[in-house]
Amino acid sequence: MTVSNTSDSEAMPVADTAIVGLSPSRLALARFRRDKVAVIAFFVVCFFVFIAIFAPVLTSVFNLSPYALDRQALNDYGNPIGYFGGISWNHPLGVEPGTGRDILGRLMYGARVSLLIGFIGTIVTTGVGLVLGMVSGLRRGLLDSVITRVADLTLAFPSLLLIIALNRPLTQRLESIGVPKGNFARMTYIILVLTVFGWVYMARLIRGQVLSLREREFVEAARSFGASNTHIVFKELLPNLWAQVIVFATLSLPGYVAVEASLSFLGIGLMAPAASWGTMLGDSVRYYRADPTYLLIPGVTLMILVMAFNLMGDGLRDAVDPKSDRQQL
Amino acid sequence: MLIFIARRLLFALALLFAVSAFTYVIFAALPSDPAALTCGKNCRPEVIATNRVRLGYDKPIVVQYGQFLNGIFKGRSYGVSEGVHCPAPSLGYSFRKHQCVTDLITRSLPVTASVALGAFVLWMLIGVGLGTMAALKRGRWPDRLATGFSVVGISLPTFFVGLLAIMVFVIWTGLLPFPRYEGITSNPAKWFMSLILPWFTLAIVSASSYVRLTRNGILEVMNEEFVRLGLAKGLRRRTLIIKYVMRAALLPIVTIAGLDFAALLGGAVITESVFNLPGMGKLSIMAVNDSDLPILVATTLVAAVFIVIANAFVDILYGFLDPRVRLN
Amino acid sequence: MTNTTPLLSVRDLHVSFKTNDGIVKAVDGVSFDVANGQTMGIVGESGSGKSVMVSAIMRLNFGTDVIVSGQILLNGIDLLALPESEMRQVRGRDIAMIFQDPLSALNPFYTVGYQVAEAYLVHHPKTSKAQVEAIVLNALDKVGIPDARKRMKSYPHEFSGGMRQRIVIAMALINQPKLLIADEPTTALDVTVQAQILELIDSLREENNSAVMLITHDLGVVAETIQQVMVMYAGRTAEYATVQDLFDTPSHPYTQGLLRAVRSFDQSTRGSLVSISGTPPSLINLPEACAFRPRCSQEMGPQSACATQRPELRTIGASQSACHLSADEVSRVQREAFSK
Amino acid sequence: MKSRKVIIGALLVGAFFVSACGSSGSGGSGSGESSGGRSGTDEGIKDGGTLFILDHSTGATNLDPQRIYTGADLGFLGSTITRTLTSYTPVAGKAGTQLLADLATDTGTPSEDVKTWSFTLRDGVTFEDGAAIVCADIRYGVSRTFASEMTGDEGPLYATTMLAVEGEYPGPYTATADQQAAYEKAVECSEDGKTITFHLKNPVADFNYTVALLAFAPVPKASDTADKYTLKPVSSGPFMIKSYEEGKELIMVRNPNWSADSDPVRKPHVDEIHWQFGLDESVIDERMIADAGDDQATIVYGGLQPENLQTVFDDAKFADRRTDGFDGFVSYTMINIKKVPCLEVRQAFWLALDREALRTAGGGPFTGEFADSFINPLLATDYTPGTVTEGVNADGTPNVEAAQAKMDAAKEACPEVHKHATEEGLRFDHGQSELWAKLISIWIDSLGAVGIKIIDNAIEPSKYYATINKDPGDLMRAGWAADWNNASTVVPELFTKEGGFNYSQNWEDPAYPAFSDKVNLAKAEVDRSKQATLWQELNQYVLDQAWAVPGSFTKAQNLVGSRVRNAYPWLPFGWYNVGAIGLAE
Repeated sequence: MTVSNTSDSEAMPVADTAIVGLSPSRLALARFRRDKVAVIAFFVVCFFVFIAIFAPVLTSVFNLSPYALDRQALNDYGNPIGYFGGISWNHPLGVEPGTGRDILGRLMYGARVSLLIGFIGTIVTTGVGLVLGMVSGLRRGLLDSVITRVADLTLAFPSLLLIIALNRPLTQRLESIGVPKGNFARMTYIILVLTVFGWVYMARLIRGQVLSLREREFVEAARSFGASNTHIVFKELLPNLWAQVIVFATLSLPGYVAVEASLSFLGIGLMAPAASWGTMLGDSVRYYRADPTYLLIPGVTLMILVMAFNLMGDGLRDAVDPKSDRQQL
Repeated sequence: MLIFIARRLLFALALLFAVSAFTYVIFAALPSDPAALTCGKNCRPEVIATNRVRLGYDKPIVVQYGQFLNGIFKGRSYGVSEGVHCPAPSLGYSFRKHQCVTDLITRSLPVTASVALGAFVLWMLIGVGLGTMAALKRGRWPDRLATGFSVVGISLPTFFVGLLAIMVFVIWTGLLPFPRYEGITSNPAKWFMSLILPWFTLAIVSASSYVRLTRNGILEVMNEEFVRLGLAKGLRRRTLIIKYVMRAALLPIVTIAGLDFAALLGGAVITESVFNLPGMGKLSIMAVNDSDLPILVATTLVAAVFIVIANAFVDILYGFLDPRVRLN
Repeated sequence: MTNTTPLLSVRDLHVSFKTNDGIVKAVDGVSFDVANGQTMGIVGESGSGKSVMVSAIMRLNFGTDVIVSGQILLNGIDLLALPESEMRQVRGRDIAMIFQDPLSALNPFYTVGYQVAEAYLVHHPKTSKAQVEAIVLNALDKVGIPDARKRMKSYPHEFSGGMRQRIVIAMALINQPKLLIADEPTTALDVTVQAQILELIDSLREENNSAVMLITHDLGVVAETIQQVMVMYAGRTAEYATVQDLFDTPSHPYTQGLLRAVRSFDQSTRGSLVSISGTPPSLINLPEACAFRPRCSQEMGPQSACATQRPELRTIGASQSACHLSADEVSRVQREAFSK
Repeated sequence: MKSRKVIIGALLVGAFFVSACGSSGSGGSGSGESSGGRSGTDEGIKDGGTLFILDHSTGATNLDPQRIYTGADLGFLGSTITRTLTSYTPVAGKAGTQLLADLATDTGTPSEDVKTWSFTLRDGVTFEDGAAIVCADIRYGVSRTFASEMTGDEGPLYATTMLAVEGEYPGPYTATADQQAAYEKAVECSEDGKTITFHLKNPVADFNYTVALLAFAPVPKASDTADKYTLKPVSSGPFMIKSYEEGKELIMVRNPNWSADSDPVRKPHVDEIHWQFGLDESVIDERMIADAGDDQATIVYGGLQPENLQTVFDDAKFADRRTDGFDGFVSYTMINIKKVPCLEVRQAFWLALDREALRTAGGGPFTGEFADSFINPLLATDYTPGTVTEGVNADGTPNVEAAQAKMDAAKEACPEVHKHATEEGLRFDHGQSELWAKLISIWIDSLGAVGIKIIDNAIEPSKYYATINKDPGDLMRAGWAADWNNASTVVPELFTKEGGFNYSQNWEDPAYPAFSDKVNLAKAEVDRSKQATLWQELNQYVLDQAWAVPGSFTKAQNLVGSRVRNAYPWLPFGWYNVGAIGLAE
């Protein structure tokens, strides 16, 4: 039986005492650093963030414009000349069939879209979920039951279906109330629906935490000293929640990146000429026989980024919450 | 227990009502003018006006919703002249598809159910199997393999897996025929062949998270004091794993799986798109492209019904399976 | 040491875990004996290796990352050398165990009657249903479960903590084991219930003539029922003595610290709890030195034996102690400690 | 030639048209026409077997004759289940555009003033249930096109514009007795039910071509299920519908009540036709290229994907199975004259647009040849090469210098329009599609080179017309094909105010009245060759005014299974004569 020792209540404290004296965040950091996979994943994420931020610079330095047509790279049928989708010195990852636009350049610009949606979506969703979860947990009573019921209702809807179905009318509605037309409105829509369907999970997590924390001595104590709610939230609760919030956010971010790609694949994400990985994948589907490289490159890139986020999130979770499985013996 | 069930069902019913009203209102309120959407290049105001009346969009939303509900229970006629009648339960009529929405759904549902059922069986086998193996061999190569699979699987978007599968198994190697859905009644062998790829595609992606769930669940239960006590009693390892660990670890997993399965019944949108399966998801996508509101309302509603029912079912099931819930 | 032939004899037991940080020596060369009918106490702070050690005796912690060496002789048979199938026969029949938290020790999915019966059936597989029921009833009666016939069909969550611990005890004693290991059996219980449970254990011990190993971090709780005590610190034996000697003339500074904590708790009002300063050491890469040195009340120079050598267990006064202090120094310290 | 139209500014009708004629271009290297080799002949043909049709779309656009309006459907359903008074000759080449009597005994008898046309029905023509087809069935069928809720987005409107019905007629479902009587006065049936007479508002010299449209097909009133009729229309042809499941399959079997003696047009060979829907386009191509099993007896509704053209046309082994030819469409860009009332800007647009890049993005020369007219060369009588704006490159590449010169001139001549084009930008309406997502950047780039700003307005296909009818932009993409062998179904339809598909608002142009008068003259001209000359002059007039800019004469490519025979491109419809296809051993 391997069950064994891990259950032993004394095994863990022992491991912990090794780095005793460090603050919880330093402690977590130290643990994170030891996790090789997570560190590599972290650097991969940094790499993508770097590329996304400096895409305009990088593409112009290396002459990889994502928009410039290159008729020379195409044959009379509009297919890329050369092997593997026209991989060449000028186009390190080949060109888009039909237009000859550079795929590497488009990937770089696409990283901006993916990461932007990922980050903003995560921040907004986490923020909304955090606030509603705290309100729900602290206030209880009517407000709590309203929030809980709305959460139930939200979860009863088939989210992907609704996201797809409401895409056009809601995007138009957004445009009509003054959100800049085009891709800005589309991105706003995606973030909006991701929030509408995503806040519940965060809110439930936080509500549960708050409910248990509020019974704990330090909160009780603070309350008995007459501490205000604000004080309790910022001084007593948040410091005890941040770790879980960050882990949750990191683990939900890759989900948003993948959702953006899936929506674009279904024709609901961004529209060209803006390059997004999802639109590239959606376009490449038609060429999956004639030019499989064109499908594989954005697909694999997307996979690497999502995987890096997941692994980084796992590492982070293990670091802040060593009781999770990987740290156990 | 009876009270518990009754309360749960009542709640489900209320939720269903809220969901249906909400769905209806969202769709009825949002687009600028559903009647204008029915209009082709010969669009004239009279045509739009006629169509508005035909579709019933000239009435207040509450009335429309009332008619909709009425249609579900009593059937309903659509159109002004020579209207068409859809018997109960009528979920509407699609003037784009020229069919009662209920018929469209009863035709799509078996397809989706076929996809969902096979994928479900596969993903439970793969997910729970690998997850259990990983937990039992924690830290050794089977564990690494399973966790590796799960990380990769979770990171792969469904559509990419599907496209890769077609590329590899159909186009490059020719191991499988071109996917084309065949009803199970008309040709079981073809039905099976046509669904292998969709099943695996869905299963791989879902199984990945079940590997984690199962592995973590089992490890957590293994650390429970009662498992140690069982061991200390002198129970066999196998007895212990099956009777103590699996029973406790799989209960929450089975219930999550029930919810996931129900959600899938509402339409495996992406998988059905990639493999061109005429199921609920594909129906919805087509309806989106056609701005076919009656279908969208109905598919959303049907999907929501599955989720709500599954939720209630799972809760009640939990009541039977977990003695701790019974008292509440 | 006692003169009777020991029931259990542990010799130079080592238990270590492999972790990401290095090897944790949770139990580091512990030896002791338990005689038939005797109650032995093992005392120490959290993290001192008590629980790991008793788990090792039951071989409950034989995972891949655990290294166990030494000897655990039960009636002269080395448990560590037994194949798993035979070890399984030992568990629950020869050695039984009571856990710290009765709330989580019972399987929530089965009735208590079923679980108690299971403990019996594992080792008596061919017993008839009616017989088992009678035995279970009897066992539950004995531990003081009222209305046992009806209550055996209830689930664990329907019982209070104390009742649950009684059920665990019933389970442990149903096969009349020669050795009962009680791992902090009262920690999770109300103070009022604690004494009852300890009394129950003791009376059942007498009835079965079993030996009991009582693990606790609280010296005060056990004073009445225990004959022999082993104090553990950082996986090693700090002091080994009879209860009387330990209380009267503690020879290890750590034991003295513990005792001071107990007494001050008894006497003083709330809030002025005296404890030993500092925290238990990391068990990773422990130096070849006295593990207690950083917290020791005695100033020991960096050149002293304390800083360079691991203290061996030796007789000091009435007890055995692992301390570099000489007997004289010990008695001086004893006087200082208890004259205040 | 021809028939049919569809319009799509590369949109609306889905993948086939998008890929086959989505871009523009002219001249260029072009590809040799390919008529299908052996598959176009009847070599080794044997009666019997099942013909398969693979289709990407999830169902038939329409099966209701009164609602059918695309060439392929008209030809396909006309050759299989729906007979009309007149039909086209079932042969390859130009002879295929010859009119034949079908349900009627001859190709019709006009009155002196060609305002009245009579047709007498053949003996022995029946529906699938054996009931004889009588005048009332045709009259009822035609009346259905008046029901606007039925034809709102679909069928051709010639019946409603040409027939001399007094007062409003809302179609058979809601008409009052008086309205119905008025209609039945315009469409008259003889006592014996054998002769049908159409009374027209204006003279129509070739009305007998009009009735070849399926909108003039018979429908038995008793079987009419209104909106649902499109799911199972009653057959009058050699095949009938056995089952239809959208998203899956439509199965046609032979109609036992059809007799070959009564039908001089149709010569069926196969027993069944299985039309399979919802297949992935790439998969369809893949199967056709592989040519295994049933796929040898298969044709494709749609055409080859551009990315597979190279495979098929670079390899001689496909010579007997592939076709490449013009599909009768002309693609063009309509310019909103109300918003761009400045000839120089319009010409600059023409000069600057990189049609070569657009064509490449759409699949290269196979997508078509750069057009110099709105009248397709297949309309041989009416087509003559047009004179395009000076400086427009024949190879489709932009002439930036000339365009810039025009823009400079525009700055002088019409500064406001110049400002509108360069500062506010021209809003370009087109259907949303993956291909257009690519093409639009070519527009933006090439027009941006001369300072014309393009505002991309991708409209979701289902709302396309609702949107542009309400709020037309500055530019719009479309494609058009004649409804029959007369440019009267092109020039007036596209460029007169009354036309069915005029989005240029050119009646705002001072140059319009002269044009309009001449169109009326041409319409009334009974002498066909004089009429042709007038159409040519009018076409040139439009080119000179640059009300619209022609894109290309589009082409389509197809690949059929190796056992397929008689799959010749049928000129009037731009697809095969499906009902006549047979299979070789």
